[in-house]
Amino acid sequence: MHNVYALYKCRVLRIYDLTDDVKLFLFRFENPSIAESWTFVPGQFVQLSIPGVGEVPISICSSPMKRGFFELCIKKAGRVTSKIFDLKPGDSVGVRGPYGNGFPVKDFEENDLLLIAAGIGMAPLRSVFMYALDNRWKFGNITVINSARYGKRLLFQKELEAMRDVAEAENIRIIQTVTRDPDWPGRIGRAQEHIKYANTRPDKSYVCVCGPPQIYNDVFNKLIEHGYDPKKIYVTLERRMKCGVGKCGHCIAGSSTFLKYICIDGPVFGYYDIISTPGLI
Amino acid sequence: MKIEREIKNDHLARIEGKAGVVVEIGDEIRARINVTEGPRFFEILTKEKNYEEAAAICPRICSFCSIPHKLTPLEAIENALDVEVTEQTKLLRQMLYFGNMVESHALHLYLFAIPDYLGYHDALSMAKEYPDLMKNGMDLKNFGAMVQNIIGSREIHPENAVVGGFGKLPEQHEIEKIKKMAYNVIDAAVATVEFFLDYEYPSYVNLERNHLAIKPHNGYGVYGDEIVASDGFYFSVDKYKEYIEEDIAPYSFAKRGKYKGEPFMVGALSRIVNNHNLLEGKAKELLNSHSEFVKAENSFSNNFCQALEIVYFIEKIAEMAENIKIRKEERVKPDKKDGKGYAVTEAPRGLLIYEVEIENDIIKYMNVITPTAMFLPMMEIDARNMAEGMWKNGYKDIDLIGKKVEMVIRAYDPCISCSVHVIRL
Amino acid sequence: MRYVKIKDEKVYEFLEGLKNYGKLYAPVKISDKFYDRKEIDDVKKIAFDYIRTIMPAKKFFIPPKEEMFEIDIENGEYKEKLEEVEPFVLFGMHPCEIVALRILDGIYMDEYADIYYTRRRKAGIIIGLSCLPDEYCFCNLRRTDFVDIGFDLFFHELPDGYLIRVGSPNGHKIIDENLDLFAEVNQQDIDAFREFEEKRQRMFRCYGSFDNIRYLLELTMQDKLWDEESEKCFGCGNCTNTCPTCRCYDVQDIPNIDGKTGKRIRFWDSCQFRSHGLVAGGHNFRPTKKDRFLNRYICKNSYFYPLGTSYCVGCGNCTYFCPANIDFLGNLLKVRSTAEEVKNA
Amino acid sequence: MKLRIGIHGLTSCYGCQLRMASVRELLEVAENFEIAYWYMVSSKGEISHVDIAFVEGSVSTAKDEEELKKIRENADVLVAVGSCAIYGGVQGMLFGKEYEEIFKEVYGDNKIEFEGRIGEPLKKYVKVDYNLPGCPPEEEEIIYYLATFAIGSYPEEKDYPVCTECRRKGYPCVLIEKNEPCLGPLTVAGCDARCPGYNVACIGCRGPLPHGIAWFDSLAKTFKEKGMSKEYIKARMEIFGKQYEKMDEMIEKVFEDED
Repeated sequence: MHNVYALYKCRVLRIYDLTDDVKLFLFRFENPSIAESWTFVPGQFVQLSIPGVGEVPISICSSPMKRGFFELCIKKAGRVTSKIFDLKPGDSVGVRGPYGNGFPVKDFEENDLLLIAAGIGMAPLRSVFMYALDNRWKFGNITVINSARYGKRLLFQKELEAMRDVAEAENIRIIQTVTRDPDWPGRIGRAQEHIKYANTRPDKSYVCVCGPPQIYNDVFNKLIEHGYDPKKIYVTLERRMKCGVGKCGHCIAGSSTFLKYICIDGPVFGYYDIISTPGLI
Repeated sequence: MKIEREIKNDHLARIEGKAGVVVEIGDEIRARINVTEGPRFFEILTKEKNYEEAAAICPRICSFCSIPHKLTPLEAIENALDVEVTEQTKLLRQMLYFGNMVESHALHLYLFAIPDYLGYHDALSMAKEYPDLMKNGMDLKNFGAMVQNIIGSREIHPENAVVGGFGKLPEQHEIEKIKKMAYNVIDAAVATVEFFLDYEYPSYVNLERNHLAIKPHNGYGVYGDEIVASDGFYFSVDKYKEYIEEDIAPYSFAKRGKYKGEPFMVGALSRIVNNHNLLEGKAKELLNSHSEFVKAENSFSNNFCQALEIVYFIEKIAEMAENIKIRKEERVKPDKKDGKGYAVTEAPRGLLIYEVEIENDIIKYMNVITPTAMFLPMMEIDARNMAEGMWKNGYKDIDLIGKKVEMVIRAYDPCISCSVHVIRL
Repeated sequence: MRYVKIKDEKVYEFLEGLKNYGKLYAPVKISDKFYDRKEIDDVKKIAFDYIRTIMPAKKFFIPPKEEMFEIDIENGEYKEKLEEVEPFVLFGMHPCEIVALRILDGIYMDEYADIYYTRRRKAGIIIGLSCLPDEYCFCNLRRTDFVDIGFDLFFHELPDGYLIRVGSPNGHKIIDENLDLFAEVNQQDIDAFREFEEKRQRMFRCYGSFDNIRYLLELTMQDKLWDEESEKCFGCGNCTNTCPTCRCYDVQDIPNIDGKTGKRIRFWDSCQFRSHGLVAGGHNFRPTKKDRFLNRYICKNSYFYPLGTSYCVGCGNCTYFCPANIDFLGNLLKVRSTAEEVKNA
Repeated sequence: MKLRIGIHGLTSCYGCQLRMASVRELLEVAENFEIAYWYMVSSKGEISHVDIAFVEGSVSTAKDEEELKKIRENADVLVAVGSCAIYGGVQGMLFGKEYEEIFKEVYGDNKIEFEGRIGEPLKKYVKVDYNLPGCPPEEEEIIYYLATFAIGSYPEEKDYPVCTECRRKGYPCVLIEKNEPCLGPLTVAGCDARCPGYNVACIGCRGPLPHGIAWFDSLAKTFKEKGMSKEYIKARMEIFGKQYEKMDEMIEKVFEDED
């Protein structure tokens, strides 16, 4: 019988500094056949273990179209992630997954796509974005709103900035905005304040939102105000899952009529899931 | 006095608690032990507490002798409230106490004292070159710890011993385990005695002194009601204030004991001096064949006596474990709520006295007099004599003198944490 | 269903014989008030009249603490640690506990089956035993007072022995291999069985339907009741630890002092603990004691859809073993569902 | 790479150090660690730069404070070991009283040249990075702390009570069954509920739970319902909890109506 908690050894290929406390890690499964066959849906997560220290759930931030490797964007926030920061190329970690329900990217096809990220929320949305870029012909207009408190905290800021002009020609709009940085030369204000600048058509759009729990209500209100269809709004949530497969109970949220496991019912939820399930955000 | 040389050690290593030593060498030679361990006021901490809680606080006086600091107040409280515990409780408590003796002596000898004899800074480095010797020490220590774990719930701050008996009695198979282990470690105990046969005591510290010890209820035990002195005098524990008095030195948070106005000694040596005829078995044989190592006038003899006691207590534990058949019995609950009680026992370092007054289950007065406080002035005299003897005999190496002075202090096995709790004025 | 009868004088022989099928565990008295399931040496020590054990039967399948992996830190590897699982028999399982195990099965043996749980589950023989409720029991409201499946054998008390329902191939095997211990069920036994069941039904503290409690609970989450009740709570987790369906666990890597090896362990956790709702970076989804307190009410009263039953099986353990005397059923009744308390029960 | 560690005792019973000295692994597997100073065990070394300093005891003299500050300055990581270091220990019970009065009661009009004070936890004087609770700490936890440091990580501190371990062990509850004043519900876990396992009510020796989740008020209320007096409850809870923020206040609240 297979042990669902068994880990596969992955090697760190490269490490990039994204901000002062976020790094991007490029991994490859050591076993070549797993490396080639392993795939996922944007929005899914893996459980990453540092031997002797512990395990954490991390959402995948690369495109599933790129076979053989995957990227994780990790913020230094606790015991395990601190230790992940000490990793060097060539080091190995344990990985299992992917887990959870990703974004319904098949449903997104032939629609516009609006991605709204705050802070570390850009990590899972980048996977959706990269997937859409890899399948550009399947999607309509695309807007990415990337926000953070400070310019230096914007995830993938350089990557997004570099493609901005070319992207605009492809009907892809990149909006990067900060809330508390007087030195920032670009846009100022919270993510939702920039929804009006998106190139996406509210009646033909799917929206993905990810950020700290406190931003959601404001973003939802603004989206609905602009005419976006609540049925087509998705978010991806975070919990400290210990198992990833609906056993450990750490990600249970909700009320007595709508009890949800973030790990197996999510981490991607629709707008109506959120408003009928107290405690989800 | 003009001080020519000074030996100063602010923080003596390898003792329990914090103390320093200063030796001043001039026209005369002076020594003093600075007890810098902070005062903890246990007599006040236990006041206005229910006796059960008070008995749980007392062991925290000292980890090395937490069993004595549990069992002695228990006895004082039981005496105050006229609680007569069962024979089984008495036996198990003795076993528990003996287990502490073995562990405490083993720790003191192997971790603190023996590195001096072999010229090491610590047991860790000594262990590398004397692994067998160190193994003996650890085996003995572990045996003592095991007895305390089984009967007392743990080796430091045992919570299982309570007023009237025990929370939970040990299982018979655990007693069997103690017995088996006792026979396994007896050779290590004998080897410890033999270790000291290679060493002579420095004669500089020879000095006639009084030794105080308990007059045990039975055998070479730790429980009793009377205290005997090597001058032939004896008195009952409730008269302790008449014969043991204390003064305070400005350099010490510990008070300092005097017997009939003179410094005196307590501890393993004092017990052997006063009660040697009560020893039995291998310990008695070893004493008889090496009686020259028991020198009442030389405190270094204390280490040999500790080793001898380890042998005795292990044999005694084995014997008790052999005979005891655990039967289920409940704790004895006191009928009384008020009373005054005393208890004296022999802690590893010597006499330990507790006095309590209880009103309506609440401790109104508690007094603790610890062995280290009793022998502190004597230890100071010996330390001074050591320095003087060496200096006058031409040793000018201050470091060496310092080391020897430390050795004198360690020979006593002082327990500084204990020492800062003494007779209240 | 197959029914057989065992007479009182054969019961101990049967129990002794159960040891042939694995280690026998059954309820025994462990203190003045409490019972727990222990390995049985002397079958005469089994407590047939126990109502609840301090540790629920989940301990046999998800131990309070277990090692999952050995870790080779130097080489970055986790080696699966699977201890030998020997067959065992749990005698004396009440209906609520059997349902609880089925709920755990649904969680632990779904598409991501937990190997540690599954192996133990397969090694365990479950023998039920009928019971009479005390004032803490409300399995009738949860409709877990009678079980059709989830056991190998089920013993129903009769005046002179037990009526046994056979619930699985393993159950049949045990009966067949000990046929001389059993008798046919006769009319008198059927009457006695019916009488017992009627008597049992009359003894419950409450009657009525509890199915709507989850809606009512949601609608009254802002009530002052929850402030008052959570104020009493110690947050000690006794309710979840003694709950037969609470199965939250935590996982920890424990390195050895050599820094080269270690182990990954898991152990019972509780939503009543502060760290349960904590995420990296310090945000807590249940920051207050009240949040955590309510979470349990919500979780227990929600439905486990595969079985169509709430996660709470009405065993009353959380109330009985609450050191702060918080009455779980009492609080639910205050929410005023259509269940009614019999005042003079 | 060897970790340099220092072990130090301020005013205490030396039990935490004794417990550490009894950890066979620490003495035997010394290759991971280099002990820079440990007065209780070695006459070599003095307070110097270390990766991790373990400090037991409470600050009860001016000298304690001076030493502690020196240790802190020289240590990358400082671990408070045991109840004295974390909450002031049993001597911390005198918190709030006048040192001079207490001194006088025990020492009379005598003067001592060292400055003493009421025992206080380390955190009142220096930054403490981690707490290793216990009176004394358990061997398993000492090893766990050392081992996590050895692999370049740090320990996860427990934030659940002794009660939980008691249930995990399957011991009968002395609070429910015998109405004994067990402090298990508010005492930080780690001892595997040793005392309840011996039918002895927990006295709270490991100290109250961290992060403000030691509910003295709720427990006091339950004790009160069992017929215990305010004085008694307070006296018991303060043995190891006196310097827990708001302990007195929480107990007072429960008895407010009566006063």
